[in-house]
Amino acid sequence: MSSPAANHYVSTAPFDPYAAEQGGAAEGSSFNQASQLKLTWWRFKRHKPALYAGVLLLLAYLMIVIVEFLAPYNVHTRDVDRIYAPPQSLHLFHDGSFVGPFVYGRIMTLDMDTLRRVYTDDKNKVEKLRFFCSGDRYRFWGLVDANFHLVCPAEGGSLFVLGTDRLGRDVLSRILYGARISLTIGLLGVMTSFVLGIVIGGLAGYWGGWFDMIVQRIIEVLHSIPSIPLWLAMAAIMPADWSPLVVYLGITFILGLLDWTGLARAVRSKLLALREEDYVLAAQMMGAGSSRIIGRHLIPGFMSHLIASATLTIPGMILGETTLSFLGLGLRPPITSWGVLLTEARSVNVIALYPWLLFPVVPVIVIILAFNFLGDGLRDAADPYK
Amino acid sequence: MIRYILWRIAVMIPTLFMISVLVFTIIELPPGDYFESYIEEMRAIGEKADMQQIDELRARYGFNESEPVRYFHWITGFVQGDFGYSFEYRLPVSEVVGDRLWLTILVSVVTIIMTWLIAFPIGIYSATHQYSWGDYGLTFLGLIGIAVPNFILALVLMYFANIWFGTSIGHLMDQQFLGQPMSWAKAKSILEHLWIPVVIIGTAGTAGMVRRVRANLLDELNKQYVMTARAKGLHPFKVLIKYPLRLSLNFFISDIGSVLPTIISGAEITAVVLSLETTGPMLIRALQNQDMYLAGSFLMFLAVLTVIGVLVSDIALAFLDPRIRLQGGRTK
Amino acid sequence: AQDVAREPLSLKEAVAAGKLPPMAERLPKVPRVIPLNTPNLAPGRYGGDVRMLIGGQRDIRYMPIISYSRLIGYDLHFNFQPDLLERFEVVEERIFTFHLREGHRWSDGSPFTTEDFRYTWEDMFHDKELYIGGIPTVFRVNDKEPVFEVLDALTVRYTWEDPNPDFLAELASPVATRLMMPASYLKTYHRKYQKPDKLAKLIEKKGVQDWVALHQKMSRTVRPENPDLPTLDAWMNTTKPPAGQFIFARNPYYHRVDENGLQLPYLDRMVLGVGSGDLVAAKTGTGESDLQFTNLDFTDYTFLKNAEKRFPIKVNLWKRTQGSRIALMPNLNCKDPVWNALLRDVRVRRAMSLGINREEINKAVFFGLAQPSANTVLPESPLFKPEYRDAYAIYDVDQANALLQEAGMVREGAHGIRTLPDGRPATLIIETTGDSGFDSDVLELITDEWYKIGIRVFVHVAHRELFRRRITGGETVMSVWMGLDNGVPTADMSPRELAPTSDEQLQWPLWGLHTLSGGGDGRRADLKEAKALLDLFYEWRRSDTLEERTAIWHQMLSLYTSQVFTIGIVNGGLQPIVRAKKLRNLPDKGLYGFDPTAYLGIYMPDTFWYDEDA
Amino acid sequence: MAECADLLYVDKINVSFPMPGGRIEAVKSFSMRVRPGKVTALVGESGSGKSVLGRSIMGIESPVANVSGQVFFHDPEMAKTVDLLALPHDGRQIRHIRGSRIGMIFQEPMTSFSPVHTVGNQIEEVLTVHAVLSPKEKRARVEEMLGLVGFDNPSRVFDMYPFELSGGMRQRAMIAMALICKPALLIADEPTTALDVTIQAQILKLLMELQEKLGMAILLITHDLGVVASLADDVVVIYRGEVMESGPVEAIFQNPQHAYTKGLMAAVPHFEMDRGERLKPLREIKVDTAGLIERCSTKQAKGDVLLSVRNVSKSFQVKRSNGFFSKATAATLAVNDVSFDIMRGETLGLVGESGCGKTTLSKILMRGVTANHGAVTFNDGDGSIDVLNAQGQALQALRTKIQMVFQDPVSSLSPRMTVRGIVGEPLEIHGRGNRASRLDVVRRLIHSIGLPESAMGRYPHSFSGGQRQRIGIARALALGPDLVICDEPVSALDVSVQAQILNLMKDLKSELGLTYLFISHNLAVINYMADRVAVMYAGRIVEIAPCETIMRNPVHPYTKKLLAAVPMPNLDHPLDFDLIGQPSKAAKKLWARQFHDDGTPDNLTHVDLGGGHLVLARRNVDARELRA
Ligand SMILES: Nc1ncnc2c1ncn2[C@@H]1O[C@H](COP(=O)(O)OP(=O)(O)OP(=O)(O)O)[C@@H](O)[C@H]1O
Ligand SMILES: Nc1ncnc2c1ncn2[C@@H]1O[C@H](COP(=O)(O)OP(=O)(O)OP(=O)(O)O)[C@@H](O)[C@H]1O
Ligand SMILES: [Mg+2]
Ligand SMILES: [Mg+2]
Repeated sequence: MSSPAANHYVSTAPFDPYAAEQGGAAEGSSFNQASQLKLTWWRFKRHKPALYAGVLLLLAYLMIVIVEFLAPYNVHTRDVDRIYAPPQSLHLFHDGSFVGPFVYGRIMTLDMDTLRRVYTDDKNKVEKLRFFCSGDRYRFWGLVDANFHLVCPAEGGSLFVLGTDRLGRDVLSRILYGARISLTIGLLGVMTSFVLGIVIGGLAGYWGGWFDMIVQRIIEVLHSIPSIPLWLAMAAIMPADWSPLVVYLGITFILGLLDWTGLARAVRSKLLALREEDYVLAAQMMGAGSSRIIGRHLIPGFMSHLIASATLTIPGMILGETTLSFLGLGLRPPITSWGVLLTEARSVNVIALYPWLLFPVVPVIVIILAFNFLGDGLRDAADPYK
Repeated sequence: MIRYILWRIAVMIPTLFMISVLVFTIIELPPGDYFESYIEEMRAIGEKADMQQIDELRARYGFNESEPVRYFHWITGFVQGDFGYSFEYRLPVSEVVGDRLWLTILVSVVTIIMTWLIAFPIGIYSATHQYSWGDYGLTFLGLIGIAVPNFILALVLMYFANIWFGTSIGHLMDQQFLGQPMSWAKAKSILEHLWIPVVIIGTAGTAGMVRRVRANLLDELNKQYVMTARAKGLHPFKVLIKYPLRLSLNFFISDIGSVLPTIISGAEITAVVLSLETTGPMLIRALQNQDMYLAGSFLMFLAVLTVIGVLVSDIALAFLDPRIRLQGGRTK
Repeated sequence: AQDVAREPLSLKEAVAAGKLPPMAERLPKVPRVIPLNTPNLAPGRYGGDVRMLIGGQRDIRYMPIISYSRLIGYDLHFNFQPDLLERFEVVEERIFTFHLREGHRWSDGSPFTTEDFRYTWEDMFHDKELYIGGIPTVFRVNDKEPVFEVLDALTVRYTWEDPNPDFLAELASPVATRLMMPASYLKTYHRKYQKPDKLAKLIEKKGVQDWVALHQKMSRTVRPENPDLPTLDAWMNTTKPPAGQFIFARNPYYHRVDENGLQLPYLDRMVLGVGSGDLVAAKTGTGESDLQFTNLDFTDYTFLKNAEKRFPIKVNLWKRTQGSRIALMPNLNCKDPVWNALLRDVRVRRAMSLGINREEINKAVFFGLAQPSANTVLPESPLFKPEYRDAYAIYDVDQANALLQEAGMVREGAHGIRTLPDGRPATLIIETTGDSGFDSDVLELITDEWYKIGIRVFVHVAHRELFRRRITGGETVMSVWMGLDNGVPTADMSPRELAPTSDEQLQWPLWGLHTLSGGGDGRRADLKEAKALLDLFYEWRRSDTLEERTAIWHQMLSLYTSQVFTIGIVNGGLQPIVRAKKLRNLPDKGLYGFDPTAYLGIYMPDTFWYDEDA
Repeated sequence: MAECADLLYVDKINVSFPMPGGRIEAVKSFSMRVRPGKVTALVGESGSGKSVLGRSIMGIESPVANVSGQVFFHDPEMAKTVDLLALPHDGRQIRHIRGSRIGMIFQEPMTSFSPVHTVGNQIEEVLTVHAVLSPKEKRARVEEMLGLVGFDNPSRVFDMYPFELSGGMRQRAMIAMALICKPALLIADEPTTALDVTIQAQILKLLMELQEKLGMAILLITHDLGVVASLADDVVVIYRGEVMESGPVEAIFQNPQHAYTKGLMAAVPHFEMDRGERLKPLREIKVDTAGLIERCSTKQAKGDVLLSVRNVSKSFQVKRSNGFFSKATAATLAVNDVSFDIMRGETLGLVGESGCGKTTLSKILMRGVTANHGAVTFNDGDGSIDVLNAQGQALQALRTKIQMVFQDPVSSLSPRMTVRGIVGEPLEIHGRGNRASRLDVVRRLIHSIGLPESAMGRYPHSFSGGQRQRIGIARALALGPDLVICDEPVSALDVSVQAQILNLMKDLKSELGLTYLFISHNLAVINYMADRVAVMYAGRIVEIAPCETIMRNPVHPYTKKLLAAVPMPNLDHPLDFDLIGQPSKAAKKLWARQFHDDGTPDNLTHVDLGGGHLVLARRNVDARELRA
């Protein structure tokens, strides 16, 4: 077939007009039966970083169920003889021989000149870690008393892998306990704001006209009220006998109720453009209702932005109380969260003298990265062009 | 379009009225008034307050009148350009703001411009090079910026800027230039200090913008018109800028309305931590002390900016995408 | 020429140019001579600025406090001493005669005479518009005003019917009531002396509503916001607010000299940088402050001490004068009837006090450097006795438990939460303003300790205004505040803090209000011991010998501590004071507090100077 | 290897797309050549890889595709042969070739433009990239080109946005864009599908001229064998990504060898067909029409009026790109006082010039566009519904009874829904059946339009133009409506699949009594499908009559011209471009006086010629005068 066009060429390959279209899954395979959700899930699974991120998050959420067991200490355990102890490093070998994971014992001296506690390792004292051991007492989920831990310090020894804070509490344990609140509460506000933002913004963008006019004015009004005076006002009117947790929950929720405006405007603007697409017209002509058109046709076209926004709001959700605590409204001890831990680290003293107290930013970063990769994976899985 | 704009401006009046009522209510909401906070301030360092004198002050400033009356006084004054009186500073509100306004605008505008200048190229890069090392790396950096609370970042930066460059801690200039008229040395000192707040306020915003640009751009990159543009022989970069980028800007345009007020209000918390001579800390203090006319007038000013910003952003939207009909309902 | 050479550098030019009279003419005939030849002090040299950091514009109010120029002030041993006055006489604690220094001038050069007293008394206090409610309450004794007389250009006299033993202490207090204002300056703003059209113009110019506001604005002394207002302090403000930096320049007419005849202050200027309070420690640690005592906390000490190596600063620890650095205030006026009854029961208060492990708190929060103590006077006070300090301030859980059991807060077994007489579990909400960083730490420790005596504690943080309001309203059962303001009293100082005399006393705000308002408001104290304290206080006011007063003080202290009306935790807490290394005459050890030391006031910052050789 | 005589030599190119559970081999070891100055037609079944091939040659296939092989392009201007696929991706060299040396007309003109830039701006850009001209010159060039492709008012179109143009107008704009730089090779992917035959002729004439004048070669991808016959020099027949037969046009048309080619030839509808005759698709798909769609039995006798349209008008205000302060421009009267009836069970064909308002009219009937005035009544025997004002329940009922196949298959399918979702959506909305039964219906619909089952899990963008069009048809049929409005339903289908679809529609009509409003440019298709035909011109219906009458005895000059412009898939009847290729404005001038309104629309009325034959003419003219 040296010159196929010049002269008359006829293919001699067998010809079957009824052959199914090439490629894709075979007839009747599960791919054909699968709903869009399932397809998305399959595609998601191929996205490895997202999958790992998802697994990590899953583990993190599982972990917060059993923090009491995982943490070497109880959150409230403090030791005035071990205040501001720097992290202890784990060792495996002592004097050249294998001992298993252990830490060296610590000696604290008071430096009366600088009023600093000085810790030195006592190389003779090998404090071997214990695993699946009984240690600090705790009340599991506030219900059952127990003292079973994954890892405990040696009897009479200490195990401060990430050091201790100003009351001699184990930073690692506090971080673990803090995850419980950090990974849950703020979610409420974020979810409220997202649901409202998408629904209201969606309707305003799709319906347009009068509804949009009114919604936009409401947004203007809400937007004009900066959050800070609102927090202050709210803190002032919250009943005093509410526990800080409930107050925080309330504030988060109300903030969620007010925070949807930005998202709503983004959704609305996008839908104002998308609603002019033919497929929307097609759906209208099929008799689809507003909710269906918004939910099935329009919002998916804006999903990437929504996912990105959601993953970006998550740090806000985890660290929300740090801002609040600037105004004296955040969570407070004895409640522990990452935000509380970081707020406590809010001084030059910490940066200059006790930098390990800044460690809680690490889990925050990890969680945020994980959410972000998860979001990326979801985005791609929902992207038809991938 | 002109009719639409006029109509929108007309609607602003009732909107602003509602906002003013709300603002007034919110600053009235916390119990007590400025004088009570004033007494507490005095007590905090041990001073005794002369209750009698304070009662007099209270009467002078109409705090024994009912709230609607006070609202009325305030809002009528506001409309006439009299923004009220700051108890804390014992000055008319307009005089209190003074220099701070310009510094705030400086910090905000520089931050916003930096944010855009950095975020857009990076956003475009990570959208077009999705899952490249660059994408991962920049995402990672940006997310760190988001994950570390601003105040910690502020402290760390300040501390190390001091140790490494000897930049004095906090403020927008060295202490000796505070309150001085502008000079070269002062300008230089401002520039030396400016980068810290810009970096701190900018990081979170930049990273957020990068992610959003990336997400929106990814959605547009596969559209047919991109292929058409490529078929014309356009440089890929030009293709990107002219077509998908413009279409992906929708989210950005819809949000520029809120940029306007932030230029004035600034990032309050960071400004407090860094002790910047901007309006943000002043606003917070005014709110905390219930210096209500200062706070109220400030908030109203922001509200006016917000409302204008929303209008601007709507008009910009209509320009960005001619399909958008701002007025009509869902069908043509 | 000789004279000009002795002038401070910053004034030399003006003096040489004749714009300013030479020092000899600026000083009063009889200036106050400050002896500086003690082991720790030294006469100094002129010159230099001191940079200080303040946490907000309002904190320029520290300047008049630390300048501490009073008609009469305390010396280092808390004895009264004429300062602005040349001398004074007191008869029967009733008749106070004040002699001014001849040739004494305000900072604008106008003479300081009895006219200034008259103006203040007649044209200010007795002006129905300026002082709607009449003269300030401190002048009233048993609701009667004194008779004010101008004896001559340099002598005034205040005469009460009944003794007013507080009067001198009031004049010596950190924020004293001003008996004299610069009349010649203020008359410009007074309706009586100013033409109405001129006044109207001034009102317009200053953006105020009427002349009253104008006068008030121009005459503010607590916060020296008006740079034009003449002062008698060592430094006068030269910056008009709002500003990021306030410069206080030397008052060329200041009335104190050192023994070499050099007019004080030595330092030319005090430069106050305004910033966020949170940054003060950090900035001080980078050598940006030459004299810092505000906005520093004990916890900053290590950081500051480390900074000594890199910056020419020196960090000292002073002892705070509060009766207790932090104290729990059971609200005897709380509304909850059950808690009210319990708190009125001294056994409960004692048990609570016994249930606190003060050693641990001291160790954890104060590095073991404070003193576990009840809320009472410090050893620095002549009234100190160890038994006051230790009254129920030891850690004794068993005794505490026993006392609570007796008082009707029972529990089954040795653990768990007690039940209140009405069957509720004994949960106690402690309110705090959360202002100081360690409040929550201490409360956390107390929470744990009290759990051992069967009381569950919740901490609630309230805004300051709200905090007071709730306490006065009886909604708060217990709160956290500082202990006695003045922990180093002498018998001459009023024991009012120990008796219900003010609504600021968080343990009995209503009783205090009752006394304060002369019975018009609040409730009469109906607890025997509180009444006894009040009676003792009245007795003190009537007494006129030192012995009598000392005896009354001791009775009150003993009653107050044994009744544990407030639960002190530790006192004598330390306060870091940072100074530039070369700044002399600021002692390394000192007492730090508002009352009676006026922060640095009694250490006389006008005698501080830069020793360039150091 | 490549002979220098070839302008383009495609050597064993392979293109495949990864898919969940496998991959799609769109083009398999495909070779062909394009001679300089000649027209090579690429014909083949829908989904056989033609467009993919075109895009791959340009190097703009989406990045997920795996492309291998070689494409040699011998640019006569540079006298150098380059392998297009080996050039750096989006590099300078290939960019220079794109747009300037090789122009491309995309198959989907509707979506190929950016919605937010004006048409002029987007066309002009090609010049900006490849030529050094002043803005004025550029505008002049663009306007000239727009005029050449048949726009009456090029400068107005220049400033219009793509969404303001009709399908055909956009396609012409696309053509203008591809031709503006006078390329050496034009890849024209279905360049005339959205054009009525008169404009099509005009465009083909333009292409011929350019080809002659500039020696431009054309790779013409088309389904219309008539166009192939009129234009092509060589023909390549492609089937499932492979060459079946290739050779000179004469050889292929007169002596088709391959079974596939023969089948294609046989499937073409033509005018000589009997009304009852069925088209012969390549593969007959047996469809159980009765079970295919759920439908209540016909309640109304055939012949009653199902939909009556009275005096409907619609005008559009054009958005201006140059600032919002400029004066509003004159409105376009897209539909102008249109009245007609559709009887139950009949197929009304609607033909007309590109941009004459057909789509707008059909959207009005669907309530997709609000008419300025007029009335539309729908009556299926359950009582009449006022279509333009129906609300709530009535509207919802209407939505099940009237369905539409959109002219633009790309934009009318939600890009983020799988085919299964798209086709099943109407069922879901109206709560028909349960999940399983819906899935079953969808599967059968997919099967009946000739797509494999694996299509169900794919997204619309991954289909070929014809496949998408069929998905749209399946969706419209899913509910079993009374009336289906088909806007160019088969324009993107090759003759064989077209035959299959037309047969399906016909079967549904005869067995279930569906009624169609059938908009098409392909008169042969209209002839095959329609019972009556309405001819539209500039917003008005100019002639309406039973199908035979129109085909045999057209009265209106536009109708006549239309019929004359139909290209025949027969080498013996080439189009006379000189006769029919003139612009419609010019042609209109030649109309007889009685068809002109002389500026006053009221002058014209529908004159009844008997037998349901109405024609738009002067009020007082005699029927005989018209026939003359
Ligand atoms: N992006 C894609 N992803 C997956 N499959 C694709 C993609 N683009 C095209 N295909 C598949 O490749 C095959 C060839 O498509 P192509 O568009 O070239 O067909 P065509 O010959 O142009 O058909 P038509 O005449 O209907 O336009 C089709 O089966 C189609 O489903
Ligand atoms: N949204 C719109 N804005 C302005 N003008 C429009 C709009 N939609 C259509 N038009 C104009 O209305 C006229 C009729 O368009 P319509 O789409 O109905 O034509 P058509 O008959 O379907 O043509 P084609 O066969 O090319 O698809 C055209 O001149 C077009 O420019
Ligand atoms: Mg195609
Ligand atoms: Mg059309």
